[in-house]
Amino acid sequence: MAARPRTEAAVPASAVRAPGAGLRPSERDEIRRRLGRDPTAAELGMFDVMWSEHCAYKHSRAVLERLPARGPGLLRGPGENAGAVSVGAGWAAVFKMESHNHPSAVAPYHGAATGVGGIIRDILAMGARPIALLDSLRFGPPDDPGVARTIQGVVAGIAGYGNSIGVPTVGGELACAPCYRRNPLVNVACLGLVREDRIATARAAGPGNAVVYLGARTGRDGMHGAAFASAGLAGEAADRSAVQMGDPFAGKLLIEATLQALATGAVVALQDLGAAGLTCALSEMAARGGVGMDVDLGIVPRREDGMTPEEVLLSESQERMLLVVRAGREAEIRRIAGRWGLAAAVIGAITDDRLLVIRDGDDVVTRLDPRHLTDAPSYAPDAVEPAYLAALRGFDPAGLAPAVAEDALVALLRSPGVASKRWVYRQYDHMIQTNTVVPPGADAAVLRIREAAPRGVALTVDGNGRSCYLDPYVGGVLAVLEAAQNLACVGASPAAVTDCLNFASPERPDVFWTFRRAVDGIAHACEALDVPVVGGNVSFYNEAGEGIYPTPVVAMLGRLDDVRRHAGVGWTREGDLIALVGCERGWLDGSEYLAAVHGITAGRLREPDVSAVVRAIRCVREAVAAGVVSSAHDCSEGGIAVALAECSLAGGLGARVVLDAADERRPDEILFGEQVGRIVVSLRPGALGALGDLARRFAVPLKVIGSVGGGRLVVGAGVAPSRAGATAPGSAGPWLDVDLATLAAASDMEERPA
Amino acid sequence: MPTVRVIVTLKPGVLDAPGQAIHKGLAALGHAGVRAVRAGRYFEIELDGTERLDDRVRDMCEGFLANTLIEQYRYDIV
Amino acid sequence: MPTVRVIVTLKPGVLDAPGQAIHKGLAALGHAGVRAVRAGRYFEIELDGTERLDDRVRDMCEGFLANTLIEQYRYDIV
Amino acid sequence: MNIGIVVFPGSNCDADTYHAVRDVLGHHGQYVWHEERSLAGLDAVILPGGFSYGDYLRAGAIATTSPAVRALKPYVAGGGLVLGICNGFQTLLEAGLLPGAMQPNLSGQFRCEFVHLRTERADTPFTCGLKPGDVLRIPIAHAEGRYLIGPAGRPALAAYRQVVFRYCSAHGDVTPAVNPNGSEDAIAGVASPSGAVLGLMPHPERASDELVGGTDGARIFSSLATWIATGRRVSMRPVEVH
Ligand SMILES: Nc1ncnc2c1ncn2[C@@H]1O[C@H](COP(=O)(O)OP(=O)(O)O)[C@@H](O)[C@H]1O
Ligand SMILES: [Mg+2]
Repeated sequence: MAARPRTEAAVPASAVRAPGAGLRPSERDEIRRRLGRDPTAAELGMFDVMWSEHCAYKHSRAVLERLPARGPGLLRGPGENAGAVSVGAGWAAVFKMESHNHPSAVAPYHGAATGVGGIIRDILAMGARPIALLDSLRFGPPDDPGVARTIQGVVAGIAGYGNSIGVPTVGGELACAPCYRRNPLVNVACLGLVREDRIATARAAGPGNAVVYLGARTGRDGMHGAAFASAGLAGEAADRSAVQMGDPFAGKLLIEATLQALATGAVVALQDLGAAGLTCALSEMAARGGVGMDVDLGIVPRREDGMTPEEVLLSESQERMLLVVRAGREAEIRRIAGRWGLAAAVIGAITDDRLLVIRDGDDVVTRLDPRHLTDAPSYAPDAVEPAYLAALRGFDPAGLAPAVAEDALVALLRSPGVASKRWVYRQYDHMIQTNTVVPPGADAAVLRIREAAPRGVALTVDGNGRSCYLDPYVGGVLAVLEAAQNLACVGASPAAVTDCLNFASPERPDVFWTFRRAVDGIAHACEALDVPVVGGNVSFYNEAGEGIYPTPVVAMLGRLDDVRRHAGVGWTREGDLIALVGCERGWLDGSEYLAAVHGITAGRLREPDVSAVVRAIRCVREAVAAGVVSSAHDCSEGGIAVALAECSLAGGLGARVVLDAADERRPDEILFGEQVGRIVVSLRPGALGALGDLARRFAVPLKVIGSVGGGRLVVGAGVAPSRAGATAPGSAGPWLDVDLATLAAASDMEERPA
Repeated sequence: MPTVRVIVTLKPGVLDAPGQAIHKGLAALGHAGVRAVRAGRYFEIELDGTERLDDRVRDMCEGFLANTLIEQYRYDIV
Repeated sequence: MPTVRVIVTLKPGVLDAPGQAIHKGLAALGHAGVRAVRAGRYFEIELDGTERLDDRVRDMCEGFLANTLIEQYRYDIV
Repeated sequence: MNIGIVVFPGSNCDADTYHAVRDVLGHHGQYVWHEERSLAGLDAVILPGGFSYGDYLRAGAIATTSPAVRALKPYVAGGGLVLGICNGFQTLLEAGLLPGAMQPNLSGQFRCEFVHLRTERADTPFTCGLKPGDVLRIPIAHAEGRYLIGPAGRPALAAYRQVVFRYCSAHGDVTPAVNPNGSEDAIAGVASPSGAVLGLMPHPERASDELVGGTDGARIFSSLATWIATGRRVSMRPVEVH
């Protein structure tokens, strides 16, 4: 069967164990049945990795079927190395996200760096030039020195690889919670660009064609080799096997060499050598194409002497690709490799017998139907609602003493998930390739597509583990809607989703229940938005320490018909009106306010009215694209108060805002309550009519809540202000009256330890 | 006041991309006869006190200066 | 087959920012009693032949491995 | 007009520079592979940003071993103009074509952000369209941009007016707070005494388009174009000022 989102196992298969140690007895029986004989040790090792959760997503496959893989402009869905959608003028965007959690836990710099390298090559395998990266990160509390080092290492690793290969990192997210202390999450998404008629495939074809190895040489990376013979504890050895060293220099050369090789027209198919190395690429490419292959491992370029055939087959050395090249044109590929200083070798040929024959010189290592390796068994684990949920849902914030609003706002702005991420993205080259129209710092990044001018794309990545912990279904819905909402704020409409599903062990029924519910939520919201899920990745067994929150992360790609028509977060002009588009109320349950100010993670999440949120999203996108509004920013963590503070900080302008205090709601709920579908916009007073028309057209609530100006953010309760601007806050005095410098100091993490 | 000199290098078998690049650079400069180059990091640490020196240095190396999954270290005290 | 071990450090007087950062990192981890840290680079070079060894190594260092405007080097041959 | 952009393995701003020179400014640019031994016929040579050869020794160090960089000295001696941007600047320092050395940023981190530059010298081929004191807003993107010259080199640098750009505030004030990497004397760009060779850490090619990054960087490329088009020559005997 075709390749699917690849799962990352907490402990990758490695030769530390006896070959086949990861296989269940029933799986060993199945292998014997399929082969009609006992597998050799080498074959057991191959089945072990190919049938690992790592490669075979055996616990998730059935659930992932629920994700919609249809939508306007879809060119390639799941099944190839990455999905592709049209961005117009004959150009395709290729999009994929992957996790590198466990490697980043044990070697933050190299783990994160190779995470970038790995996802880049999935995009490259589609024939696309990588044009943007996004990173979604989760860590423990940063005041722990060990965590701080991990954070620094991961960010430096992403920077070290991404900056060097010249692909801009244009956005991401970062949040901290104790459950990630020993199990950080490092998810990286990549976007590539390719002409629609040049999208490459990983289906091997054409008996007689050459199987060509291209890239860095093969060493004993990602496995327990003789070099590591002094391995101590099993745990350490397993960790060691997860550390692969990346070489961004070779990665950059590989990008250029591969794209040049594709441009010759001599390449029939290609795939990156990632998890399970040659074993995976050979068997998947052969199985996909329904052909056989005959290869000789003896020819594979090596970095070390004395590697066994098994080691060559399973090595996860970085910066390598496998190409199927038209017979007779191998020399062209060799020449290109030579020019870029990379190794290239014809290691075999395509055959017409549907058999994968792997030799080591004169010895046959294996001869089997590659589909035996790629069609792993699939499981439907038990799913039981976790017991903790009932207790958490019973929590009622009504009993809580409200905090002083100003202190709470400052505390929220200081919380690592809400604080400005400038300290992160200033370490990333986010401008290289000179297409970044809206750099990181806004709700989504915007890139121009020169080749399809004036079109552009927008990118965002969103996930909220705390929400998913409290209600995985709602959390899944929220991740997708928030992503779409972020795109709308910059003027883009959703085009494609890729996801990374980070969970603990699927073999635990309560965990598996959360996985299923989260996928349901993502599927539902994607259907409501009519956006396809073009690929993704599952990372199970994230349970070092206490076990992480269920953490699905969604990356979304948007289209802009005219990239010049975008908006940013910040207020742009004194005297502009401030309006709230969409639903008016938020709730404290499960909010950042509860977590950051009161230290509580509990409550019952309200299921959003998905169709109402989708209408609000479409309304705002229209308003931005039509130039009706000057800025747009959604209310996410920290509610409307934090959103207003961010608009003020980004624009360097204050605001006076009056919020409706009807229904005797608590001020902290009005200020800090959260719900998706609430977007703050600013506009010239004269544009209010046009915005009102749009709101009516999409049947979306619209309310003017204040005006831009001054050097302070003043928020009070009262009746709605007149058209001319905000009325003075209510008689009791404003809830908030803060100068921008105070807000900036709180939000700026620069001067604090990471 | 003792000074510790620590050298951290990659374990054998771990890809040493800097070493390879430097090797090529030396060759391009005309330095024939270079068989191999390995790159590493060096630290000179001045310490107070002379107690438990080895323990302290090992702690620094294993907990901070080297990632012992992929790197090895050695030191001498002068 | 001789192996040359080269250590390159900043000249005295050139601010060693990486060394200072490591010093701070060690302190944050609770390593009291560290007076100073200097950071440098280390190279292990396997050479063919034993002729003019010192000349060859000095050439490599001055022309390539060290930037002698700000760095100094020392080596030993084993 | 024929402007060569040298491509090293690991260059990654070559295409951006090419784009700025050709598409945005309308001048002819061509890529020059690092194995090229002669630069004859080029009106100017640009060493673009990136991580040549992985920057594995010191930034720009390994690039000095390439034929194209070795060809620079005779090229400059023959009146050629050379602009090194970021990694290109680092390479010019390592090759000894400009004085000084680079160290890692004081922050120890890569920095990608807009900075302001004060023009200190407007009589070079690259700044002839500017006035002394002009402030440009151009991004930096580097991990090793802390320029050092040291007491031995400082007098000559001053005597030959080799500092072309300094990091400054939006208003042109040179203060430690706006020095992004700890460079000595806030130096962001240095020229050879004649002005024929300029190295600078910020990326003018990233500020050559209104939609992306503004157009302050384009003023450097258009200065160069004007210089070449009007047939100006650098004086090979620069005047020492005291
Ligand atoms: N790890 C990161 N890497 C790069 N950019 C980041 C990272 N984390 C956050 N950002 C950027 O900071 C800005 C704010 O992020 P976030 O608060 O998550 O936005 P939102 O709430 O709109 O999703 C965004 O532009 C985002 O791309
Ligand atoms: Mg947002």
